[in-house]
Amino acid sequence: MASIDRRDFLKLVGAGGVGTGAGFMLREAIKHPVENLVPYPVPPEDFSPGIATWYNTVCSMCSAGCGITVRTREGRAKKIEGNPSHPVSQGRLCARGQAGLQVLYNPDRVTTPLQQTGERGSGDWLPLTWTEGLSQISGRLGELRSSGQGGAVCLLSEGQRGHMHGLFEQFMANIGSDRLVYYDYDHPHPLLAAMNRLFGTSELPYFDLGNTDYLVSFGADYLGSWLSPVHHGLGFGRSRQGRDHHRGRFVQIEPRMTLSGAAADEWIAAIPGTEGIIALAMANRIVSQGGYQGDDADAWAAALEPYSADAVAEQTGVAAETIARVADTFAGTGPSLAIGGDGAGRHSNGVDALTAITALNYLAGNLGIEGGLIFNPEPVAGQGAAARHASYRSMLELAEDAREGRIQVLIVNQANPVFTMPAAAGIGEALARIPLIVSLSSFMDETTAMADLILPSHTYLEAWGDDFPEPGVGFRAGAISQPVVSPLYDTRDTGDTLLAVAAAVNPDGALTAATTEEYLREQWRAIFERDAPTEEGTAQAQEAIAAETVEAAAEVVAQAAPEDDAAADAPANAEAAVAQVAPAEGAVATNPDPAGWMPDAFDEFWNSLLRAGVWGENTRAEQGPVTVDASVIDAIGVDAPEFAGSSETYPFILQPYLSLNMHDGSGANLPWMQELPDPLTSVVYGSWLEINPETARELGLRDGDLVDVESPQGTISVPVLTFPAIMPNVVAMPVGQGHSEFGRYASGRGANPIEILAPQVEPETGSLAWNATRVRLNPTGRRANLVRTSGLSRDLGRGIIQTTATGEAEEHASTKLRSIPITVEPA
Amino acid sequence: MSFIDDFLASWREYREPGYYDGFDYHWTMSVDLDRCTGCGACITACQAENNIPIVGEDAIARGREMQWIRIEKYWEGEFPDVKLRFIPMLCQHCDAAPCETVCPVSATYHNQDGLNAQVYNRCIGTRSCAVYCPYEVRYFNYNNHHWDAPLEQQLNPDVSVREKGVMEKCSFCIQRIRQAKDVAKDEGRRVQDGDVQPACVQTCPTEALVFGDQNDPDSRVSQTMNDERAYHVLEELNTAPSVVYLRKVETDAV
Amino acid sequence: MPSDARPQELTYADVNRDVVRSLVETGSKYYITLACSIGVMLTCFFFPWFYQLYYGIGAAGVNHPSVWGTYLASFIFWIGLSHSGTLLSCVLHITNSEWRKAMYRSAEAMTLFSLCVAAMMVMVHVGRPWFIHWAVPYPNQMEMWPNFRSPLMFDVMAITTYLTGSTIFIYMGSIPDFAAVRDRTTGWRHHMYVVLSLGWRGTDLEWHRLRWAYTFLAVLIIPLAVSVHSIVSWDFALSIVPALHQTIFAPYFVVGAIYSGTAGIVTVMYFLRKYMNFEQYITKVHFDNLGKLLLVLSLIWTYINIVELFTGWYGGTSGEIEALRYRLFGYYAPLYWEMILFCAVAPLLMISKRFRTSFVPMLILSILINIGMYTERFLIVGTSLSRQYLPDAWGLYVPSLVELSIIVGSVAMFITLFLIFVKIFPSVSIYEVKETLPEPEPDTTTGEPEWQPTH
Amino acid sequence: MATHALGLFETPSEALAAAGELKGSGFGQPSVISPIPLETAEEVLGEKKSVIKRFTFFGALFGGLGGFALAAGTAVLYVHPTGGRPIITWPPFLIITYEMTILFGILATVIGFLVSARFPAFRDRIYVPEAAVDKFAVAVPCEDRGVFEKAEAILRGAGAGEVREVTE
Repeated sequence: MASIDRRDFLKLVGAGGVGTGAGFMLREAIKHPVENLVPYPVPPEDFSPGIATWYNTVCSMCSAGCGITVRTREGRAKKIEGNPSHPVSQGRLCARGQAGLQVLYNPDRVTTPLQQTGERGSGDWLPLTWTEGLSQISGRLGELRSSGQGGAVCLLSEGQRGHMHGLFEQFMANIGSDRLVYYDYDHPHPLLAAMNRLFGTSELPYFDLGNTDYLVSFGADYLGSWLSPVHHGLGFGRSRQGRDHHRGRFVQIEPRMTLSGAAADEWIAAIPGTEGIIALAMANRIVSQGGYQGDDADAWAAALEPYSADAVAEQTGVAAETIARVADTFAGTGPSLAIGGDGAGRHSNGVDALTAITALNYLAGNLGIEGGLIFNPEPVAGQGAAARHASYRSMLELAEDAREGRIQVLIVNQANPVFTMPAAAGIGEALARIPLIVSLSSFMDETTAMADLILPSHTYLEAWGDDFPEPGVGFRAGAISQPVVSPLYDTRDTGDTLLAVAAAVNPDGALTAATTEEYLREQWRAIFERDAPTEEGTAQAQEAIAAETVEAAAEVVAQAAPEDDAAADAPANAEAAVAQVAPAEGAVATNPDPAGWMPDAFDEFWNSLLRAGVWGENTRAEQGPVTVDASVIDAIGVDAPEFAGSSETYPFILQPYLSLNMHDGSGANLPWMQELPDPLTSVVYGSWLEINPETARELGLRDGDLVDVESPQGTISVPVLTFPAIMPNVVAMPVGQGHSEFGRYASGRGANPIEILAPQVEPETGSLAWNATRVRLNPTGRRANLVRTSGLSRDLGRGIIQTTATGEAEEHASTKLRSIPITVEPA
Repeated sequence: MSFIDDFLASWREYREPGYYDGFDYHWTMSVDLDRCTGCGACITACQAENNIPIVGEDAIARGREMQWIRIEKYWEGEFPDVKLRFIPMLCQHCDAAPCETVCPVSATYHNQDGLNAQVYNRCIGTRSCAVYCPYEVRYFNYNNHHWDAPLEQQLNPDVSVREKGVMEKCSFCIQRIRQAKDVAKDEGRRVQDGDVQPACVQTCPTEALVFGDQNDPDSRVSQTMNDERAYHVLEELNTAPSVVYLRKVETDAV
Repeated sequence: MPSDARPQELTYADVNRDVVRSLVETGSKYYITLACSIGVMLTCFFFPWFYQLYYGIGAAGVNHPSVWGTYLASFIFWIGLSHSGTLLSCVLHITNSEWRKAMYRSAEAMTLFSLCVAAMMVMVHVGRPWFIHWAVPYPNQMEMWPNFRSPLMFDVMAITTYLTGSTIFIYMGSIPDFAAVRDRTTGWRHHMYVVLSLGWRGTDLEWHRLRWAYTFLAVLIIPLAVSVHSIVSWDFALSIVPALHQTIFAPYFVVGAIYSGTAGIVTVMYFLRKYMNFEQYITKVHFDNLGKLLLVLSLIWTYINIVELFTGWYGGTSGEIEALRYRLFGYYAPLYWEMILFCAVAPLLMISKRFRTSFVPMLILSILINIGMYTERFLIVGTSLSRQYLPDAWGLYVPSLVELSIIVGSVAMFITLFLIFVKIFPSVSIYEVKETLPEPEPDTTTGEPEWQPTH
Repeated sequence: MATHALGLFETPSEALAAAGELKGSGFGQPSVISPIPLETAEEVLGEKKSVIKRFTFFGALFGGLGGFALAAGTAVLYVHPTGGRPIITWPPFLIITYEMTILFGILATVIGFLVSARFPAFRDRIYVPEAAVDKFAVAVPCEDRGVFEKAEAILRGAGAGEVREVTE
């Protein structure tokens, strides 16, 4: 054994120390975070570990009302799929629907009732118990009601449908107020007005894209954000390639290419606001060429006389030949379909334009036929909801009432007008005058941030509800929305909150249900009893009812997709869907004493309804011959659009469009939506201003240059992005970003174009003409971080996306896909 | 000399270039470009199903997006005669995959279902597979990813969460395939057409994506492969992809 | 003493004295330099690397299309630098070049240490270096073996072999010198050299065996060295990335490697000569010859570059053209033209003998060449990967601070290793230098040895 | 314990001449200890045969076969189809084979060198440190004193500056 002296010892200790230190650092550098595996000593009753449970419910990420199926594992929601039995979604879902899970599991939810202790907007929140919170609001409402000022209570909510609308109405009746206001930025007021004017109906029609042969869309981004994108997508796919040797063709007329424009076979750039004029020119062509042979053809010809293709060519920016060609094809192809959407409807001439566009369907004989425009029957529940939808003008009235002190209490439910209304409306300042603002929202959005009291609601995956989709699918259909997980936080079902408040304020009122679930059951019992077979109680009858529900769902699917391959399998699909949700049965059968339980027929119906998630009536609306009133025909015409701001000072027309990801901004707090590249620009996490490349070159702007977009009403800063498919005098910007509140993912990101919109309204409906603001661009000389996921979006002749022309199948037969033998003789 | 015979027999077997004729299943996807609208539902569906992390704005700005399926877009022409075409790009599960041969540790290989499998635990992060992949559909974990609580409660327990230094890519939702195979095995049958769909296929609103077994001549995907519009992206590279694209139909005058 | 011819007064004993002096006499300058280089190595290499281990490869600038970055460029660079040493030494040994003898030891050391640094770069490059051993074929509990079809596995095998071969080659050539040094030293050094010299005496039998073994090794190592850089090139060329998938890549890399390695030798020679007092050993002859070699190599390298451009352009596929366009005129175009200037244009100066025999200009040129060659490697990695088949997936790769720091740190690591080497290995071969001296004349004896025999 | 006569010479030619003379005078095999390899030693002391080349050859052969066996064997042991290649893929495996050939060739050469030159040898052997500098020593085994003197005479006659008696 060698002797070690002190020096050696110290050296060794030093070396060892350094080595250990380095090793420790290395170890620290590469180690995994510790995670604990939590066993289930007492397994919960309502699920089996390792087995997925599926619950059917309804998506509420937008107003389309898709049926969804949520996969849960160990009591947690894992994945959302479309409900295959639901007629709207038919097993499909859009990106926003998929991201619903991040609404549920959003880190920025309001987790408990809160009271504002500082000034409004100061963000000093004091957590409360529900008892305290409810007693605060009930106390105030009780005071108002007893003093006969119940009418000073306003409930401002996102749009409600079905029996939830009924609940809201009854709640307001209980309080003694008529101020129930629904506010959605994109509520289709102009389209409803146009439908009403032409056909006297107050329902949105069903556009049967799946069976149409020729679709002309005037600014309707039917695949992106317009009405029911998933269902339109289904129709689009089936029309395109779902039918044997029979491919539907799509035309899009709009100033800036939307997702639907990109999908279209032909994209026609038109000057903003002139879509209706183009439609009239098409109508003129159809009538003058004898394409319309109705009794009132002369009236039409007279009304359309000023709108010849040649006359409007310059005004609309669309060549007369193009208009004539599209019109001829439209009239000569059957069934064809003309739809007009937000792009055309959000102008000063919006209702006139949509009337003109919808009238094309009348002239081409597309009403009530497959592949055309089908009228929807009145929904089973929720009548009158449409009347509650506030337009921009009625919101201004509300604001005025608030300023005048006519509103004492404002209850806000998920609506966010502070974000989705122009600054010019002054809504924020008006709301600030209201003495008490109570928010039922799940998130701290801009409007909720102004509240005095927050009574947070469940998200839709924790809550009860039901839905009768609008636009419907041509027949009556509905779906139940049920909780798929137990509530994450100390939040409440909106309905439960309202019921509790109503009970406290007016114990003798008509609202007697204790919970939303109970309320819904009672409402559905009415539907059941209307439809139920007479003899009840026998096992056979129960089975029949259950089977009937399934069958109805199956028929619904079959009907919605009559020509698709999948249609034949639809009943099987529906059955499979029910089979799939079978494990959920344990979760919904809540009878405490199974042995002594004799389910009545309604229980059976209710259970199978929950399982299938969908209910339908296999009936179409009775469709007599449709006539258009002579006065309507006489009055038909579209004025030139009016824009706020002069074209000299403000050379560009701003087109704020609903973002596919964020919609009207309600999706901005979902990280998946922030991270989903915008389809047309590949931008993530931000706002941008689309501008024609040629215009950008003239202005000396490059991608990412920050410009101030100045309208007569204000200025926002946003980076420029050249966009090849936009008219030179138009700039476009997505709505959705620019939140000042709304959680970590949304706040302080991008800019909100709604902010600078001029208060330009469509005169008939009073809805905001959001495409009618002119702006100018002031380069700031600064650059902004424009994050995109794409490189070069030109394929340089590499044939990455190959195309073929219809009717050239023989030519391509030779290049048919070979099963490539693996000829890589080694390496 | 049975030993020599055995030797020669196995030698011949191991010298067989394809080695794929005997796939149990040959999972294949077809993408109808005439139906695809580029809406991106597949991207989010995939992100939800496969625990794909939220990488954040900074990471994407540095080119580190993490989406197993992405929509590539290509403009054609200039205003006003301009077209925008989309193509979903995901792992092509090539039968002659360049990425497989380059991995020094066999972290990626071809499995008996014709899938290009990625074994996360085996990966040492040389990233050469991503270089060799001409479709650029392999994504690397540049760092550990974090889910703000309670977002992690959404994570799919059937799919592992990948750590830093590991390559990942589309698996055709192998966890779903596995489950379908288990069910089929319990029932003593083969997996039938329609039994299994990856998340992207399931959600696609326009039904542009079709998934199935190429070995089954009656499956929908086999039929689409016989469509005259079928082609492979970068066919000239002879990677024998398992993703088939159907040409977009474009008519000039409507 | 700058003169062409070796001074006549240099004797065998002088050689021993000078070399031993270089080993045992250590000035404070040496320690300061060593401390600095160790300091730089720790702060610029290990600290950022540990950070990267903690954070993940994301600490580097690599991204989606360009998943490879400067680490791999550094890897090729160091492998390339390793090429001249042993390879040149072997070739010159076999062709019996006299001028090789004074410089080959340090050239081989360069090989060895740049290989070590290259191996470290692999560790830095991979995402999970704690599992790097999975790339080594050894029986394991997982019953998993590496994939021998992978070009990266070729790398593992080739570099292991090359490292082993180079180590053995430099060691075997040093055995007689260890023996010579053994007799002059005391203390721990003596014990070390006793072991290292294996009991070498210098008998005719031992010399004979050494010569044979050495020659065999040289013969084996030449093709090995060629294969090593060919294989490194195949990491790229066996991919189907446009501008990387090139048949010419293997010779291109080999030539490039020898080129940068030779330039590296010039650099090292300069510093050895200047700071280790080997003026009498490393002379203008060496710089002249190395200069000629460099000139030839630069011409071949330029030629291959032109061929690469031409074939790429002539091929005319969109992928190749775009890759070329990006390299020549894209984001990194300034670097490309810098490379051309440093590696193709500047070396033409060496046509002049006066230039070749001027030490400082040669030093500067040699450093420029290596900067240019590093740029070449960077461009290969950094520009090709960002321009592949799908334009929508194109991107831009910019190295991060961590990467730049690690590049600096790796140079410091090389210097550190080299500084340690010069104090352990006789950095000029004693016996081979003696071979070049005239045989001792009877009247030039040095008399009694000044050392004490140790056994 | 053999005694050796060891003469120190200034020049290699003297030393070689002495060695030649010793060899010619019936002494045992003389060995020349020199600071540099002497090309002409073999001419004087007779040709030497080395076994190193056999080591190299068989080492390389082993490496080559082993290399291929390693690549092919492990591929077969755990079948992992990649890239549509056969399981036993010739060309890449040949590269492995090539590298292993060289690796084992080198290793065997080293072993051959060590064996044939009888290294490592840490016991005391005939050695003069001067021979590592600039002296050339000739050593020849001597059974007894008489033989030593005879050898010494020859050595001195050939020009040895110094003759030592060393034992091994």
